[in-house]
Order: sequence, then structure tokens, then C-alpha cells
Amino acid sequence: MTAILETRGLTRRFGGVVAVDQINLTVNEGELRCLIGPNGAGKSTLFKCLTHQLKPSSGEIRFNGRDLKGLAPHRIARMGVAIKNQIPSVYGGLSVRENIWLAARRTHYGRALDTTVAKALTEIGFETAERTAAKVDALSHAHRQWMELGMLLVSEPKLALLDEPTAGMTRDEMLKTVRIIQKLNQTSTIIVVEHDLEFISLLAKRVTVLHRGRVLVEDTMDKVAQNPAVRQIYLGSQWQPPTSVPVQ
Amino acid sequence: MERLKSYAFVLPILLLAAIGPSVFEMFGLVQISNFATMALAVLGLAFVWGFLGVLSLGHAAFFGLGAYAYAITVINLNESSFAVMAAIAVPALFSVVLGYFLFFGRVSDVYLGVITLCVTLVLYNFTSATADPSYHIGAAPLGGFNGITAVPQLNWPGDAEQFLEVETTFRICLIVLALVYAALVALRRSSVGRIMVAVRESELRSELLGYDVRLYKMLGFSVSAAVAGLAGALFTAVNGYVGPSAFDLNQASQFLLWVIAGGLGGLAGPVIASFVFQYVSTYLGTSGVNTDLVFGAIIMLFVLLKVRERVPALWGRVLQFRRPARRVQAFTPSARAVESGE
Amino acid sequence: MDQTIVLLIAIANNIALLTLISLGLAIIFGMMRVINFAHGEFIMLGGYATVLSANHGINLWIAMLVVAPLTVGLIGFVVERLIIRPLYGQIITTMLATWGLSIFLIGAVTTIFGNTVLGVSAPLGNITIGVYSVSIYQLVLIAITAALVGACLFVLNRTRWGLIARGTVQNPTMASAIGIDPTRVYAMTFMAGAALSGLAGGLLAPLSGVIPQMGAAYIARAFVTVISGGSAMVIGTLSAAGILGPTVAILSYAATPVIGEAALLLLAIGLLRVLPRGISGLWQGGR
Amino acid sequence: MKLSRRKFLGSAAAGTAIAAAMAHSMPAIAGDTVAVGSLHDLTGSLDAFGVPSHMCMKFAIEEINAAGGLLGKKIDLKTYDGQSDIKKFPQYAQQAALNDKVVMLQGAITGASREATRPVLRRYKVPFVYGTIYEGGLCEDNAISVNTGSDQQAVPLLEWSFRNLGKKVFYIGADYNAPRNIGIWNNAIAKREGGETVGEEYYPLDVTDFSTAISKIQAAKPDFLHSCLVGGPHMSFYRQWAAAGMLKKIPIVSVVFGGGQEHMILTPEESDGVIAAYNYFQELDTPENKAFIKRFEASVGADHPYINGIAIGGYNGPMLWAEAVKKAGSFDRDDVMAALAQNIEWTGPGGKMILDGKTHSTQQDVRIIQVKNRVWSLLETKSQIPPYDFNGRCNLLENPKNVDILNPQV
Repeated sequence: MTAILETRGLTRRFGGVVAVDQINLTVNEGELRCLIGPNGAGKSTLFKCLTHQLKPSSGEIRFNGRDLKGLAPHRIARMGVAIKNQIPSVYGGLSVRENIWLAARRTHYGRALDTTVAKALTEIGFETAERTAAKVDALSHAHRQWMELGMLLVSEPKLALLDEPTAGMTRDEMLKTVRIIQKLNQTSTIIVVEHDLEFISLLAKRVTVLHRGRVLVEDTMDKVAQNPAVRQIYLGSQWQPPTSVPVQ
Repeated sequence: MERLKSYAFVLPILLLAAIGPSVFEMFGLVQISNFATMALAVLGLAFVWGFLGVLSLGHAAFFGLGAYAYAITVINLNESSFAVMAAIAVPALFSVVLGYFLFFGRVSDVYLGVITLCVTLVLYNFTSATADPSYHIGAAPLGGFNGITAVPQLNWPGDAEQFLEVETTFRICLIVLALVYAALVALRRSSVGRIMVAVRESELRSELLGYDVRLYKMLGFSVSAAVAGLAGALFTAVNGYVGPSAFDLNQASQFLLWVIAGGLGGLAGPVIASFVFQYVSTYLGTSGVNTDLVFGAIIMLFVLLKVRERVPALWGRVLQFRRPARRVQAFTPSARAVESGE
Repeated sequence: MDQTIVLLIAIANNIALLTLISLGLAIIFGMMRVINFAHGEFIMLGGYATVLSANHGINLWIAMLVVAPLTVGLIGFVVERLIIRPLYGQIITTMLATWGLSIFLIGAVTTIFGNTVLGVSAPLGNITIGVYSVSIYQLVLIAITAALVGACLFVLNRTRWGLIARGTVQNPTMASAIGIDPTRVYAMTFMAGAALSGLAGGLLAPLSGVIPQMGAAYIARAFVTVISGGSAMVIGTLSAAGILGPTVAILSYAATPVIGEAALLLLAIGLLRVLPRGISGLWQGGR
Repeated sequence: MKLSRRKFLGSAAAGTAIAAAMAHSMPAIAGDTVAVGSLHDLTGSLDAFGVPSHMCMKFAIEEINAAGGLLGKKIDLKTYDGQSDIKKFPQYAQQAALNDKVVMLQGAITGASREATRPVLRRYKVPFVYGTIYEGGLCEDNAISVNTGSDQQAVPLLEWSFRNLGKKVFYIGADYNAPRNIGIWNNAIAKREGGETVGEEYYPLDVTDFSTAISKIQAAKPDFLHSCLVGGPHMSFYRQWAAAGMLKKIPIVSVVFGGGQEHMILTPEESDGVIAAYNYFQELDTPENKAFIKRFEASVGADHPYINGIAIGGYNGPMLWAEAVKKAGSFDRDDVMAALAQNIEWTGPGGKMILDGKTHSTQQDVRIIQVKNRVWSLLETKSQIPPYDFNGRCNLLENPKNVDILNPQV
């Protein structure tokens, strides 16, 4: 197994606050990694550093063995890193189809572009012309999240960073999201930040726990769930892993 | 069908070009030629502002550079075709340099406006300060505040002595307007145009999808500069005159007014607005009313009545009353802090 | 020696002038993110208020220090109600609306008062330094500007009103949650900014030509100063003036005034290239 | 579009384009009236120059009409407001020539607007009357200048100054064509009179802070200051100059001070003692002028803008042109201009004027005047200063094709 992403001593400060503190993280190709941690643990900041939306204060990020230092966000995107931010960042004034088209356009041309867009629209459940022509601003929260996942799908990233993809979803909606992410995982390495533990246990094999900007522990979900420090700060001592739900 | 509809506006322009000379007197033709060159310039601004979200307060800089480039080239080479090319190339190149500075320096929107305005004022000050005869380029004196006068008109390509007649110049102005309009609509509908709109909608998302936002902005900026330069050339050819006033605040504000009045995000609207306002302005100048008073009031009125950004056109909506919603929330300097923190 | 003193005075004068003409704009921009294109016309109105009231027998100092800011403050109140408030949060739109206001005010003043009005002259006489003589009023103006900067800092940082205003700017929603009406704070801020611009116009009236178009001579420089200063309104503006003012003074003196003028604009562009958030960005950190 | 088209359709009712193109060269003199155009800045930053000139021109037309018109026709004055926007000038010039078919157009006060207007009127063969004081050098068959060129003012003023005030002059001017041109004269006369230019500075038109300028002048210690500062922002100079106590120490001479009503806007403490040179000032104590002012005030009321040496051109222009028309017996451009060869003579409020056929410029009296308490008084009259012919380079009788503005070579 080869590491697709490696960080060494990655640090980001905001004035006196160290949001990301000396993080060493290795994610292997094809992996689906979950990042958990309480609010303010530095998860979103880490994601933003990885995509250079925020400039790291110090430390190194290597993607596919290449140092990302000094690259503009679009260069990193072109190397195959895609991100869904915590706050949906989509083209609110454009239609669903246009959003997906824009995501697919950089890597697909001609007829392949049209078929990719159509396929992705189906996969995320926007089949009818009426729905694909809708302005994104008018979509429900869940639909907007799915659409953003659709944009990730069509851009065929090597590494996808998902920041709270199920926030605000009902359980059914969450399950649908799990399916989309599993589909995405067939071709892409994924790192996902989530709070929904059912979601995590459905998806993740390996979990990294962040606390106050540092890696607290990194292990399988079961092991993590047993870890007293994690239980102390995050899960609460009464927590039990949910019983698995078969996922299609 | 929808595709054809988006090009429909070229029809009335071409119709005007066709029948104009048999309908209007000479003065009318010259005046419409003038209006058309200004309408052409405003197309550039409507494009870069409306489609790309880049508000350049210094659009007049490119117009003026084109005008000067035309005048200097045509006086030296005696051939208007080269001069028109120079008038497109010079502002385009200048915009690339300036754009590199602005977009690759990550200058924010508001500062971008102020810097483009400053550049325009620098050009105004510079051209005004070239009164000394030692300021000349080839045979063309820059002429300081008085500008360059008696600039040759358009001639038949290859025959410097054969000046085009008023009717032909009139037709050329309108046909160029129609062509540039069509070209910009085509650009808007192309992949590149769609990405430009995406950049306007969300720079962050476009960047995260791997689009080099700076490059698209620079491209759009240059296209608008080239269009403005072409307009400057035709304007100078029609009037035989160019001076520092091409760079002044008044000129810059007129372009903005026409785009607002015509509707941000469209192309036909600003063209129509430019014709209407130029006519009104000319009319007021013979009526004895204080034009500042009237125009100031019109600008305020239009801005206040404009319901939202990107409402395609205002025509017909003028009487719709605006609800003063969105009072506080959209507006907080700390929004940035919220975004960047966790 | 005396040449050095005079040059130093010229530099101080340039800094004071840039600060004076920029403060009102800076307060309005810094607190409300409103770019007031009619700022030059507010200065002009202050000049008119001073000249007209002085011509009607009001003491010149009262005309400059009281009548001018009061008049323009009231005009600011009306403008805020009619133009600024409906457009809160839309920087560009507000800018365009105030551009219209600027043109409108020029037309209105011309229509009402004509294009010429009898001026007032500078009080206080002059002092001699070697071969040079310098207007005492100009020195007083430097002192008044310094006092104004101090007063602004005091009001913003040390008074209850300043705290409320700064709080509202930081987070309007929170402010309204604790019972402050942000709308009212903005109205007050705009009035205060307008009054400051009016005061600048009043103080400049004895030193400049008071005509309807006088604002145009100040607006570009005020903008450049405020934008170069960045988000720390008072200190930012002061430091921008502190960099731009001497440059203009020294270059105008050593080379030509044209070079001095051009340098002001080019320096500002250069500054923004290096510090995209203005000089305040230096100590405010962030991304 | 609709709006403008309707207007154009209306204006085009006369006939086809070809007919229109033919018609433009034929002035509209078929009826009882002929049209004359006034193209001045009536709004915007230059209205202080434009409005008084236009008032005077309007009054001249009134008087001509009251006296029975010209060649039996009443004159219809068409007014165009240049709005201090140069690009409006060629447009209105076209409108005047092609649409309103004027037989003469006067105005375009600034050099820039003049240069923008002139070629249009030449193209459509409409005589251009230039009524303002200016830098000199207008030498064109289609144009006449009825006011003074800068040499006509600057030379007498500087001669007087070098003889009465001292030998060292500091020249300060606005940075554009006319002040630069006057700077050439300044240096030439300094040399000729055995004086010395101890400093020469040009300021952009929007500069308002003159503290460095004032210290430069103080350091140079001139005997007098020659100022060619123009416009509203530059008025600040005089205030700051006076505030520094310099007004009483170093006298100011100028060929433009007062042209923008500076002496009315500035207080007496800021302007007393400034010396200027014009062919005319409102207080001029001659019977012709007294009568003129009386008639003028009867028409427009006593509350009118001060009539300075620029504004009077608005009155003199139509009058001199009317003399030429009478002599020609025709409104046709070529006839009128041909009549100039005989040197038109006319006596106006400012005394005798002779419009010279060789230069199309005017010989007239120039007066050295000084302001005190906002009132000008006469120091000396320089009688009948002829226009400069640029060492023979300006001779429209021999070289009618010249259209270039001539620069002094002195």
C-alpha cells in the first residue's frame, strides 16, 4: 500500500491560537478515513490547509509524494484533490446541471462530458429535467449536499476531502449519502469529517481522532471507541458502538 | 431556438445600419455613430462586470488608451486599419500587465475598483502634462490638455487618401457593435464563458474545482479592454479628436451608469441604456437645465430602484417599489473571520 | 536650517491635510463598509456652510468649527436615511449611489448659489522663519488635525458610544441581541463621518477655492489614503497619510509637482500590491 | 432606442440623406432668420468661464436684432451647453452645423474644447469665432479670434513689470498648453528686458496644496511673481500665499487672474494688489463702456456675473462678425472671410478693435490693471497692440491652408 497523503509537522496558527498543531497524518491509497473530534479540534482547518485555502504556518504536505508547498488551490485541485467544505460552497445562482458540468468540465471533453454529467445526475438522484434545471439556491439542504458530492464524483479526484457531508440530514438521507460515498470510494481515496457516529461506523475502517489541534489517537473504529481518552473528551463514557445496519 | 434568441439583438442594430443612411440626416448619422462607439465601449464593461463580477472603475483607461493608440498610429502610418489594430492591442496588453498585478496580487474587489480608478487618474494626469512639444510619438504630438486634434478618419484599407464617407463610417460603427455583441454572446455561451460565470458565482468553489480563477479574470479583463480600445479607436475616427478627457471621472461614471441602468448581467440592456442616456445628455445640453443635477438624480434613482444585483433588466421594473430588506446580515466585516476560523 | 524647518512644516502640513480630508471617509468606510463617493461634496458643503455663514456675520471660528460640521452632519443624516440605509451591505451599489449623489450635489449647489461665492480669508497672520514666512493658520490646522485624530481615537476606544459602535461593527446580530439597534448606530456613524468631512471643508475654506466642484480635487487623494490605510480607521489613515504626505511634499519640492502627484497614486498602488489589506494589515495579521 | 429614433425621424423629415448632405453646406437663410450658435460650458467645472461669456453673447445678439437684424434677417441664437465635457464639443458642433445650420458658432473657451470644435466647423464650413483670451497661435481661414493672444497681454504686462517691479521673476503656471506657452513669452521678455527667471513651476490642475510651492518661491526671492494658475483648485494658491503673508511682500502679475472671477471669490486680503492685463475690465471708465454696462444691465439686471476680459469676447465676437457680414453682404463663409482682407474695424466697450485679415486676430488696447477691494483700477493703457504674426508664419492671405496652432519662436 502506498501513501497518497502525508503530512509532517503540519501547523496552522491564528494569531495566538494554534488550530492545527504539528499534525503527522498518513493516508493510504484507496482508504476511507474518518476524522473525528470535538468542535474546535482543528478538523476543518486541517482540510483547508490540505487544499491551501489556508496557508499552513509550518510543516509539510506531500500528495502522491509531491510537496505541495507554494501551490495555489487550483493547482492542488488539478493534482486530484477535491473538497466539500463544511459550509456548502456551490454556485447558488446556477442550476444543478451547470454546477455538475463545471465540475466535470476540467477533466472531460466532448461527448464524454455530457454522459458523465448525465450519469452523475442520476447517481445523486437528480433525474428529471425539472430538478436538474433548478437553481441551487432553491434546493433543500440535503439535496445541496448531494449535489456537491455529485460535483466531487464527476471531477474523479484521487483524494476527496468531505467535511460533514451528512450535517442536518435525516437518517434515510444519511444512508443515501453513505451509498454515494462508497461509490466514490471505489475510485478515490477519501477523508471524511463527521460527527454522526452511525455514519462513521458504517463507513470507516480507520479513524483518526483530533483534539486541540493534535492527533489524539488513530486506530480502527472499535479500538477508538474503547479508548478511554477518546471516551473522556468526546464520546461520553456510556457510549456503545451502534449495531451495524446492512448497507446495500 | 433559445440560442438564436440570445443573438436576436443584433437584428435591430443591423437594420439600423442598413436603413440609417436613407432615414437620417447627416447629423443624425454622425450622432448615432458616436452613440454606437460609446455603446461598444460599454459592452466591454457590461461583459467583465456582469459575467465575471469584476468591477473596473477604470474602464475609461482602456477606452482612452485605444483612442490615443489610434490617433498616434494613424497620424504616423496614415493607414487606419493598422491604427484600429493598435487600438485593440495596446489596451489589451496594458490590461494584461495591470491584470497580472491585480488578480495575481489577490487584490480584493473594492481595492480593485480603487486601483483601476487610480490608474485612470494617473493616465489623465500624464496625458494632461504632455503639453510640451517635446512629448510626441513620431509625427504625433501628445498635445497635453488640448489632446490630439484633426486625427484622420477611417480610410479604405490600403488607400490612405480615400477616406470613408459618413454613411460608411456609420455602417461600420453599427456593424462592429453588432459583431462584438454577437462575439460576446458566443463567448458567454462557450465553455470559457460558463466558467467565467462560475467564477463570478463563487471564486472559492471554482478554485477548488481546479480552475485558475486569476487566469479567467485576466482573460475577461483583457477582452473588455480590447473592446474598449476598439471603441476608443472608432470614437476618435468619428470625432477626429482625442484628449485627456477620455480618461476623466465623468467618462468613467457614464460607463457605470449605463451598465446599471441597462441591467447588470446583460449585454443588450447596457447598449440600449447608453443610447438613451447619450441622447438625453445631448438633449439636456440644449435645454438650459443643469445637467449635473439631472444626471446625479437619475443615477441615484436607478441605483435605489435596482432591486437586486444581477436583475437582468430594469426596464419595466422602474415602478416596482423596493423593499429595504437584507438590512444587516449580509454586511459585516467579521464575516471573513467567521469563514476562516473553525 | 530655516529651509529644513520650512520643509518639515510642509511635510507636516501635507500629512495633516491628507488626514483631515480622509478622516470622515475613513470612519464611514471603516465602520460601515460604505464607500462614500460624495465625500468630496461633503467637504464642499462644509466649505459653503462656513463661507456663507461667515458672510452673514457669524464669527469665522464658529462658522468653521460649529456651523460646518453641524450642517453637513444634518445633511449626512438625511442622506443616510434616503440613500445609504436601503443599500446596507451592498458595497458596490452604495458606491454607485453616492457617485450619483456627488454629481447631484454639485448641480444643486450650482443651481442654488451660482458658480461663484465670496470667500473668507485665513485668520491669524503669519510668522517669519529666515527668508520664509509661514501662515499661522496653517500651523493651527496641523494642531487641530492632531487634536481631531486624538478625539476620534478617544471616542472610539474610551467611550461607551465608541464601544457600542465597535461592537456593532464586529457583530451586528450580537449587538441587536443585547439590545442595541444597529440601524441607529450606523445612522449615527454616518452622521459623524459626514460632520467630520464638513469640518474638514470648513477648516479648508480659508485655504482653498470654495466652488461647487472643489470636492473633485480632494476625492482621489482621500480615497487613496483611506484604502492604503486599511481597516484600522484612524490609525491606518494616519499612517497612510504619514507615508504618502512626505513623499508628495519631498518630490514636489525636489522634482516637479507633477511627479509628486503621480508618485502619490503609484505609491498607493504599490502599497496595495505589497499589503493587499492596507497598512493596517501589517499589525492586524490574519491570512 | 425608440426615444432616440423618434427624434431622429423627426429631424430627418426634410428629405433623403443625399439632400441632407447637400443641404448642410447651404446655411438656412431662406426664411426671415439665420441661426447662430453659442457653445459654452454652462454647467460643470468650467461654468465660471462659460456662463458670463454666453450672457454677453446673448446680449450682443439681442442688440443686433433690436437694431433690425443683419442683412434684413433676425438672428436666432442656438445655445449648446458643453457641460465642461470636451467630447460634447465636436458633437454639438456637428449638431450646430448639420442640424441647426448655423452661419457662425462662437465659444469653446478652453484650448482643448477649441481644438475639438475647430476641425468640425472647418469641415462643414461654419465660421468659428473664438472669443476668449488664449495662448495665441490660432491661424486658420475658418476661424477668427476676437480677443487677445497671450503675447498681447503678457508682453505689455511683463514689460511694465520689469520696469516697475524689479528684474527677477518667478513663473508659476497650471500644467497645460496655454500656461506653458505663456512661459515661453515670460522667458523671452525677461531676456529682452534684462531680467531673470529665477524659477519656473507647473502644477497639475487639481493641486490644492501649495505649501511647497510657496517655500520654493520664498527661497528664490523674486521681485515679482508671474502667475498663470487657472481654475478652482488653483485658487487655493492665492489663499495660502496671502495666509503666509506673502501678498504684501512679493507682488503678483497675471494674464489670467480674474478670468475665473478669482477676485470675486477671494477676499480683499487675498487679492488686493494683484496686477493683471486685459483688453477689458468692467470698471473701465470710458463713455463707450459706461453706455454698454447701462444697456447690459437694463437687459439682464444689475445682479449679473462680473464682466471680465474673457466674458467681453462674448459680446465683441458677434459684433465683429456682424461687421464682416455687413461688409460681405452675405452670410456665406467664404464671402465673410474674404471681407476680412479689408481689415474690419469696430469700436466696442473696450475701445477700437481691428480684425486683421492676415492673422484673423484682433488688434486692440490692452490695459494694465490692479485689484483693490474686489474692484479693478487702471494703471496704464497700452494702446492698440497688434496681433503677433509669428515672424511672418501666420499670413492667411498668402497661406490660407494653415490650420496648425503656431507656437512662438522667440
